[in-house]
Order: sequence, then C-alpha cells, then structure tokens
Amino acid sequence: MKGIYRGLLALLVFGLLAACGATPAAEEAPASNEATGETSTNDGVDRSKLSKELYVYNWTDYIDPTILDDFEAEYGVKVILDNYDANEDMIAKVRAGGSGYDIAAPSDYAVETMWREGLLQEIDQSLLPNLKHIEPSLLNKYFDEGNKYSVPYMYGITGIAYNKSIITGTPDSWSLIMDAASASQYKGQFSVLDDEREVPGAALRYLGYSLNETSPEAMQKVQELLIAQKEFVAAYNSSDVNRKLASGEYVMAQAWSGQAMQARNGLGDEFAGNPDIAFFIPKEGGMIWMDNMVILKDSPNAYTAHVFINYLSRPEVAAKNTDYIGYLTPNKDAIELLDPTVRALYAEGFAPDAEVVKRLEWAVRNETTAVFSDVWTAVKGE
Amino acid sequence: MIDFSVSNRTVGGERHTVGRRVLGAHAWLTYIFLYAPIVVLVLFSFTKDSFGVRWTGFTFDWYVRLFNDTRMMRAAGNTLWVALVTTIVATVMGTLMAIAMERYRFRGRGGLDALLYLPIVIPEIVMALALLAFFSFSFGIIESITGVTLRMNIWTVIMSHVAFCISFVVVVVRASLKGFDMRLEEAAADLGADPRTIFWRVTLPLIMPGVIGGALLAFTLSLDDFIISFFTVGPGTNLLPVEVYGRVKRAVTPAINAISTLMLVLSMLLIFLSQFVQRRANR
Amino acid sequence: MITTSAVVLQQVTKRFQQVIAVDTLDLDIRDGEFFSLLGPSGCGKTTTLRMIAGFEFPTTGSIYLGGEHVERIPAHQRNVNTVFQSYALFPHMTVAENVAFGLEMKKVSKTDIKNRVGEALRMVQLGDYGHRRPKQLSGGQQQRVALARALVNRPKVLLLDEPLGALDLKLRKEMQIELKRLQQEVGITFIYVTHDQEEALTMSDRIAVMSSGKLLQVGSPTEIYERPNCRFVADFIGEANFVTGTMIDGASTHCAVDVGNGIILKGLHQEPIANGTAVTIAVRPEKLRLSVSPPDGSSYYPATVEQVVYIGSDTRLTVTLVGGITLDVWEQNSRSTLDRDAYWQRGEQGYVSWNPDNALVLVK
Amino acid sequence: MTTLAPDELPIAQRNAARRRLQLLLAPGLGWLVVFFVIPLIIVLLYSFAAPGPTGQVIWTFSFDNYVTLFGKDLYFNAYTRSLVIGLQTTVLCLLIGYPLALHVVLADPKWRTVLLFLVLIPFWTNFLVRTYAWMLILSNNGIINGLLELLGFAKQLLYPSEGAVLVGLVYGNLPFMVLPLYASLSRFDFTLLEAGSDLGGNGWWRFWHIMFPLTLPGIVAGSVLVFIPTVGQFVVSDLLGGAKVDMLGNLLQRLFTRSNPPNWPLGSALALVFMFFLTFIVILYFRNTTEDER
Repeated sequence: MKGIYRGLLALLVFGLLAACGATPAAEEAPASNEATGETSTNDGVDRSKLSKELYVYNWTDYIDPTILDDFEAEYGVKVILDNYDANEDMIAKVRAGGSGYDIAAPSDYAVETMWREGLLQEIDQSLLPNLKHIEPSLLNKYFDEGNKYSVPYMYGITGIAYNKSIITGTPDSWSLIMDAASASQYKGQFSVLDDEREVPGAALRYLGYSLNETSPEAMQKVQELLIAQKEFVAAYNSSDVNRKLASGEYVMAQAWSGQAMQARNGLGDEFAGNPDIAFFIPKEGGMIWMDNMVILKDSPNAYTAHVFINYLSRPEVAAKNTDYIGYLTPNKDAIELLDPTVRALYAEGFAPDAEVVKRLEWAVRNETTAVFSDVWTAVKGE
Repeated sequence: MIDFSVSNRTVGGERHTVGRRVLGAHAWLTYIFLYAPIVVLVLFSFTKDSFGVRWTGFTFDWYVRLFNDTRMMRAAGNTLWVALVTTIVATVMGTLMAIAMERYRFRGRGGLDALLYLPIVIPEIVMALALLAFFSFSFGIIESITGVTLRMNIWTVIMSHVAFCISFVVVVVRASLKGFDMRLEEAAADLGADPRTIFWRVTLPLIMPGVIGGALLAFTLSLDDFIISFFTVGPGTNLLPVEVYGRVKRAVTPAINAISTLMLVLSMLLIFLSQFVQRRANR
Repeated sequence: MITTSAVVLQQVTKRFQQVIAVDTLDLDIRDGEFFSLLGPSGCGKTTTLRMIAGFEFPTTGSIYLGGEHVERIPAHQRNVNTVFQSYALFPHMTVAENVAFGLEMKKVSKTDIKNRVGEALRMVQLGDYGHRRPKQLSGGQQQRVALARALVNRPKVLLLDEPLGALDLKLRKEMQIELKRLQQEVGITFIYVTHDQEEALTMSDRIAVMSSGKLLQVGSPTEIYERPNCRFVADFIGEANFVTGTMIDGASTHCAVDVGNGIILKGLHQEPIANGTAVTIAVRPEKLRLSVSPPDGSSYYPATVEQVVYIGSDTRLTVTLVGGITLDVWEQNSRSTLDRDAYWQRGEQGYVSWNPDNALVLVK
Repeated sequence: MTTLAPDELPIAQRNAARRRLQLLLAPGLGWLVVFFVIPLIIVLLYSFAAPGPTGQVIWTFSFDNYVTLFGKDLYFNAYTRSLVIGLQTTVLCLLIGYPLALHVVLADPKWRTVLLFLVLIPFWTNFLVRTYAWMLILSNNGIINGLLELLGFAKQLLYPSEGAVLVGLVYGNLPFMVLPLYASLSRFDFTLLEAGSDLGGNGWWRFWHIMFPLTLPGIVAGSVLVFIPTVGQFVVSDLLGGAKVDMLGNLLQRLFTRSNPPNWPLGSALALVFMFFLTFIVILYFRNTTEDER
C-alpha cells in the first residue's frame, strides 16, 4: 500500500511538471548552429568560434528580452539569463568560483573590486568595433582606466523625483527631503533609497561635503541629519519607488533617474506612467554611477561574450534596450534613435546636461567607506 | 507535531458554554485574518488593473500571459521538483534519525541533539553563504584531485534544502515517537514479526501522522526558500522564489498573483491527494 | 505421572546495570499446566516472563523451551505468545487484522487465516467483532482480543502478564473462570504473572512465589497455602498469626517453642531444628478455636477477647494471651445458634487451642 | 534454530544493535556533517578572520570581530530591538494561536484535520507575495482605508509602520505556533478540567493551574519556532516597515551582501553569537522537557 501511495504522489507531481511544460533540470541546448555554412560574414564575426550558449548574469529586468531573441536569431547563440539584485550578491557567487557565467554587469566600484581580485578577463578591444559609439566622457573612469575590463552598459544619476501637481514651484535642493521643515510637511509621503551609500552621500552633499567624505565630524553630522529625517520618511525604498511615485503613494522620493523615468513613462504594460513626475539633480550635487559589461575570468565562451557585448553596443540595439529599461545609455549614437518621448524627458532633466554633469560625483566604495555601514546601522537601529 | 489522529473527545459540561462561543468567534476571526491576504491575492490575479491594486473588471489575461511566460513556468516546475525531491529525501533521513534519537542511548547523543537544532536556529543568509563557500571549496578540491570541474546546479540546491529540512522532520517525527507505546512493537515481535516487518507494519503506520507532518513542513520550507536557493543554484536554473523576488522588486503585477494562485491550487491538490491516498491505505 | 517440561529455567540471572532483577532462578514448568508467577510488584516476575518471551535476554543462565536452548533467540523466533497487561492491540488494525497478524507472519494461507481467525474470535465470544477497531471495544472485549490474538498461533506456551489487572472486580472474576476454561480446552501451557494471591490460588495448577528476584517456593495452591516454607510466603498468601520464639525441643517433627512468659507453643516442622534457634510459628486464623471451657485433648491457652467483628459467614476475633501475644481467630458461624461458643463479647475470657499439625514452625 | 555460546552473545547482540543504529543515523548524520557542519565550520573560521578592502575574507586569527560586536552600542541596539520585536510577535502568536489550537482540538473529529489544514494552506503561497498582499490591504489606497472611507472615517496611515510589521510577522509565523500547541493540546486529558471543577476551581483557575502547565511544552516549542525566524527575517520589516525597522536578519543581510564593502567576518561573528544564544536556550528547554517525560 505504501508503494501505491508513493507512486501516486510521484505520478501527480510528474503530471504537474509535464503540464507546466517544465523540465526539472536546466534547459536543453538550443538548436545547433552548425547549419550555418558561412564561417564569417561581413560583420567580422567568425561564426565557427561561437558557442551554442552564453550565460549572462545581469540585474533583474535590466535588458529587453527581445534583444536576446534577436541575438539568437542572428548568431544562433542562446543567451541564458539569470538575475541578481546587488553587486555584492553577484560578486559573492563569482568569487566562490565556478559560477558558470560568462558575462556580468557590475557597477563602477564593483568593476574595480572584481578586476583587482582577478575575477575578470581583459577585454580584446579589437573584437569590439562598436566601442566607438560610446560617449568618450564615460570611458576611462577611475574604476577601469583604459577600459581594459569593462564596457559601459547603462548609467544613471541619483536625485529627487517629485510630483509636480503637489510640489509646486521648482525645487532645486536636497533640503526638500533633508530639511526638517520640508520633510515634516510631506511626512509619510516620501521615500529615500534603502542604500547605505546613497543616502549618507546625499546628506554629505547637502551638508556641503564631497560624497566621499569620511571624517568623523562629517559622519556625526550625517548621522544626526538622517536620524532627524527618519520619522518623516515613509520608507527606505530602492525597489518599487517607480510604481509608488506613479500611483501617487509618494509625492517625492530620492530616486535613480531610471526609476523616475519609469514613474513618468510607465513600465511596459505593467503599469502606466504619471505625467506629473519630474526629476532633478539638486544644486548641492548628486551621484553618478554606471553599470558595465564584463567578461568573467573563468568564462569558456569569451569570444561569444565579446560578440554579445559588441552587439549590445550597436546604437540601434542600445536604443531599443534603453527605451525598455529607462536608464541612460552611454551610447552617444543611440540617443538620436531613442523614442522621442524619452529624448524629450532627457531634455527635461532626466539626463544630465553639461551643467549638471559638473555637480555629479562618483562614489568610492572601499575600506575607507566602511564607516558608512556604521552610520546606516545607527540610523536603522534608531 | 502534527497529530492528525486524535481520538474523539467530549468535554463534559463545556460544550455549549459562553467559553466555547468565544473560542468559535475567535477562530472565525483568526481564519479571516489568515485568508484575507490570500483572498486579495487570488482576486487580484483576475483584475484588469495592471497595477494589481484595484478591481477594474474580471479577466483571465494574466493567466494566459503566465502560460506564455516560459521563464516563469520553468521556474515553477523547477521549484516543485526541488521541493518534491527535498521532501522525500529529508523525510526518509529525518524519520530514521528521529527513530535513532528516540530509541537508542549512545555516546554523543546529546551533541547530536544540539546539532539537530542548529539548522533551525541558523539565520538563512548565514547558511546560504556557508554553503556557497562550502561548494566552492569542495569543487576546488575535487577539481585538483580528479580534474573534473563541477558546477552548482539544481542538485546543489536540493542538497542544501535537504540539509536544513532534515532537522524540522526530526523534530516533528520525534514528537510523534514520544507518545509511542513500545509494547506494540514487542507484541509484534511476540507474534513472529522480524524487526523489518515491525517497522513497516506497526511503527511506521503509527507514526505516519508525524512523518506526514514533517514532510509537509519540509515541502513548505523548500517551496518558499529564497536566500539559500539564490546562492546555491547554478546558472540557467531558475527558481520561483528567486524569480518572484526579482520581479516584485520592480512591480507586483497580477501575473505574480496568478502564479501564486496556481502554486496554491497545485499544493492543495497535492495535499488533498496524499490525504486521500493515505486514508485509502489505512482502510 | 511422567510429564515433559514446557519451559525450564536454569540458574537464570538478569541484571539491569546495578540492579539484580532476577537472581539465579530455577524453574521447571510442565507441559499443559497453568503455572503462576506470584509476588509483589518489583519481585522479578515480569522480568522472568519477558525473558521467556524473548524481550529480554538473561545476563547468565539458560532457558529451554520444549527442550531447546532459547535464551539468545529473539522474541519473533520463539514459539511462545504473550498477552500484555495493557493488551498492546494494534490501534491501526481491525480486530480481525490484529488476530491474523501472527498467522500472516507465519505465512499461513489466506483461507486458513480467515478460518482460524474466525474460530479464535468465536472461542473468545467475539465472533461478530472482527471488523471493529480495538478502540471501539470495552476493556473486557479488548482483553479477549488479546487472548485470541495470542492463542490463534497455537503457541507451545502462552505468557500472560497480569492480563486482568485493568478490569473491574466482577469482570475479573468472570475472566478468571473463562481463562481457566480456555486453558483446559486448548491444553496449552499458561504462564501467568500476577500479584493477586487469590487469583493465583483460584486458577493455577502450580504457583511460584517470588520476592526480590528470588524464588521462594513452588507448589500447588494447597501446598503453598497449607505448607508455606517461609514467613514471607505464609504472610503473602492468605493471613496468618506469627509468634516468634526459641526452639526448645526441635528433634521431633512435633516440636515445642518457647515464646516467652512461660508459654510453650506446640508446632510442626519437617526437619530437625537445633534447640536455641530463633523461629516463627505461623497459624492461620481459621485453624484456631476459642472456647468457653478448656477443650479436651489438645494444648490450650487462656485468652481475653479484645475485639469481635461479625462478618456473616465468620466471626473474626482478636484475643490476647498472657504476656501480650495477640492472635486472630476466625470462627466459622456454622454452629447452632444456641452454642455458647458462637457469641463472644469484648472482655470475655476463653481458651484458645489448635491442632499442633496446623502450627508451622518456620526458620526463615 | 541456531544457538550461540552464551558468552559470545552479548557482544553479538550489541553489535546488531550498533549496526541498526548506524544504519538509522548514517544517512542523515552524514548529510548534516557534509552539508551543514563543514559549512558551519567555515563560518566559524570566518568569524576569526578579517574583512578585506573589497569585501573578501582575509585569513587571520583574532577576536576583533567579537570585540567590535560587544564593544559598539550600535550592534547591541540592533540586537535588543529585534529581540523586543521577536518577543512581541511571539506573545501575539501565542495569544492568537492558543485559543485557535484549542478550538481545533475541541472540534468535531471530522473537521479537525480540515481546520488544521486551513491554518496551513495560506503558507503554500510565496511568502513575499503574501506580504505584498498585506501591503494591498494596509496601504493608503488599500482595502481597509477604502472601508474606512466608505464608513465615513478618515484614512489612517497603516503602512509602512511598526504595527504593519507586527501584523506581517504574526501572520507569517502563526502556524509555527498553532501546530505544536495543537499537538500538545490533543494529548491533554480534558477530564482533568472536570476534576479541577470538582475541586471548586473557576475557569481561569483551571486554565492557569491545570491546562497551562500541562501544555507548557507545546507553548515553549511554539514560542521557539516563532521567535527564531522572526528575529532572523528581513523581508517583512523591509516591505511592511518601509525598511525602517532593523531586525537582526536585516543587519546580517547588510553585513554579508549589502554593505560596501561587505564584512563577512563580522557578520559571521554576529550570527554565531545569536545562534549560540538561541541553541543554548532551546537545548536547555528540550532537555528539561525530555527528562520530565521519562
């Protein structure tokens, strides 16, 4: 009787799995690409050197899925995509070794961490002709001078998104969320990022320091400021700020430019945008950051990875991707191909102009900035 | 912990008192509390509103979309598979261990007792990163010895899930062994049953409620585990909690409600069937 | 009469850590007899039974079942069956499944099982209860199921561990008769563990009295009652008057004991006892007589009536001899109501007497 | 039948028992040693190591992490705060779960299993999604506020708040309380209550002096099972508390994977102190109850 019981249970589950159309193990290999007779075409890609699969480790919802289909259609390489939500999660897995991924998308400082730890392969720029489309001012940054390891993928800036129908006038300062008088007025209706580097960073700029200031006096002031602010904040939120701004739950928020863009424009067919959402970089200054494509050291498919990165850097592909994601493309030739509404928003402050660029700062994250952890823990523990 | 076979009982004089009514009302309120979010979740898997926060009309769209979402469906399939294998392996091992712990006195039993509680008290993130370090470490050793390169995959997740589920099974099965009348086993031996027959015909049927309880707990824990799954899964194997976690970060759409509703229905079917079959087998 | 032995225990000792539960026990239980192990709780009788069943193995010594060495054979390979005190019926099986269990283990064919289970249930008068669960039966019915479950296997020996302990008095009496009837009907050796001396006396062919792990006496109920070999047995079974004293004439079987205050009591003993040995005289209260005038022929002692309890069939008197020796005297109310001896009042004087053959002189 | 020489037998017997014990223990124990003990030893080693400049682990041996842990108010605050929230959750679960378990135990046996499953079923859905459903219920434009408006009351700010966190935690842990309580109550002999009323005790007295002490093992088991995951979780406080309520789980998550750079050694030390503390309590409790039962 035991046997019948077990058998039936197993049968049911297998039935369910079959009904879901799922296979228990990882996906099967895609159709072979051996059929492609020509070994090379005029795009300079040697198709015989391509692998059948490419494992990409990217931020959640950080690529237009149709691009992967297009890439497979063009090169016969199936892209298998997994997602992470923090650089540190990704680095932990990569650092452990044998992660199995070919490509990852670390942020600026994380690129430096990774190459210094020997987790990355040097990039062969000869395989990346589309590098010429990248905005020169976004190359050769502190974390990877000469772009030996990384290719800019998307970048963003951190400022304040707000609802014009409620906050009138033209706010231009962090005081909107940092000053007690202003914050108390919108008590429970605004959020700041849940990020131990972004929030103290904004506070530092508001207090007139550099984002990367770590002196005890500055930290003390930041801590006091943020603890005072805490009672007015609805939430520390880095995730669905876009939706909550769009739905009106928040009237303002410290936000990444892409989140603000999504709040304004909507996100695919998942939610509609709110035309009252505006975004600005406060006059005291804000943060700029960039996510980059890198090839992992133990990637067996480095050639295919180069082809994929080069593909993403095609202006038309970058433009399509940017329209989908809502962050800023470092691909200067893609900008004119963007959706006109997006371009209009760029002009409205969702992208930095020459003036704004001057007050943007890259955030260093290394052992000297470990003090931010303590500040944040103190604020959270209050 | 779960003892489904309780004998009938009447409480003299307590049957229809005010106390019983208060208890009944309390139970109703608690069940409402338990089901309010579930009702909301199921209801909003049929709403036309794409924010998934308002009722703007009935639609099956999200389910259609879900069935076309191969990524999500595959994640659901993988998750069920992991939960099922984990449940079976952890329940078998946990039950055996529970019997050993309850029936034998041996050196190191106290230490083992403590060890068995550790997976229950360990914060998930710590266990996840410990396992990540362990796999990376042991794969390194295996590679240096045999030259075979191993990678994390769906089986590393299952191994990890089993490791934290065993303890829960042991705790539950031990509870059911505590009330066990040892004379019943002696009676079976007396009637000519060898130790193996005693186990299958007497001991196991009698502790079955505990074993099923442990299995249900293991199934629930595995199905819902996110952190350990994230760090121990290999490339290309998607798991539902990981996928859902990523997606809700951006937006909770009715499609997420829809997959949750489906998983709920599937799990209930599974439980219903197992109960049905068990009752059949008991008859 | 020549009989074969069903169970033999030779020098069996069982030690649990520091505690000796059974101490160098020798027993020879004959085929077909109803044998009781009697003793207070903790005397080792249940441990002895469990060793015969195979649940415990002796620390030293041998056990033979039907002539074969079995002390290291586990329970499931022995052809004995047990009826447990708590019945130990399988709650997840029906009555019929419970009874069929042993036969299934022996791989008896399905039809045979069916027939034999039906027969066994009829024998214990539960023919219609096969489909029920044990929990749906009364205590007495559960007891019968346990019996049927054991008997259906036709064991060489049936072991019963205080099987009637959980039943109320009336049911107990009924079941005692029932058990005896069954035993005679099936002719199987019964080894019956009990702490109830009356139960043992009623049912047994022979009784073994145990105390603190040791065997004190084995014999028929009459032997045990009439000729206890030590003070413990005399005291545990039935009631007795005990008078301690010193042997003064121990050479013959009818001897004399000085119990102090110049009183010499006559008693019986089997073997010579050296003079000066401290001994106890045991006399059952029903063997004593109290009369108004000194009786003829036997020795008698003047006594004062201290207490009179009339209980219908008997009158139970407590009397004191000169020097403070107190004795219980049970007078059967069988005499004419006109007999003066039948009506005693507190404080009256009389004469106690007994047949010296009924006064046992015990050394232990 | 085979017989062996008596003097050989105790050893053979002991060996058979030992073999059976090994057979029972080996698979589970082996699994736990490989997939739990060894990883745990790695964590232990981490706790004596030092954090690298980019979040690696630098192998040294020092007690620095433990000194930091006990030396800074910072971590102590986080500790006590999450202990307080954990206790609040546990007490609330007990207050809600005990009467519910009692109701299930006293119910018609036909319905008992169904009633128990009704407690479990909500947990077959994704925890995160369930928590999101609470956000829908509690949010400004949510169901409760909708009802309040409909009835003519003012909207209340229900979420994010500490109250919402408590609701979510109680919700998420209630079955862990109800199941052991149910097991305990189903073994409780209710005739004892009648005996209690014979002795003249009123309802409360009978509960407090008879039922409560006899179901204490269930109460403690449930409390441990609720308390541990409550203190260790981070999702509920992030979602329903607006990430403003820092639980031990949040702190660990930050130390391990959100800080720049992460500090695995300190996180390991924090986790181990926590585990040591809890295991100590759990063992103490379970040892006492097992002794009582024997």
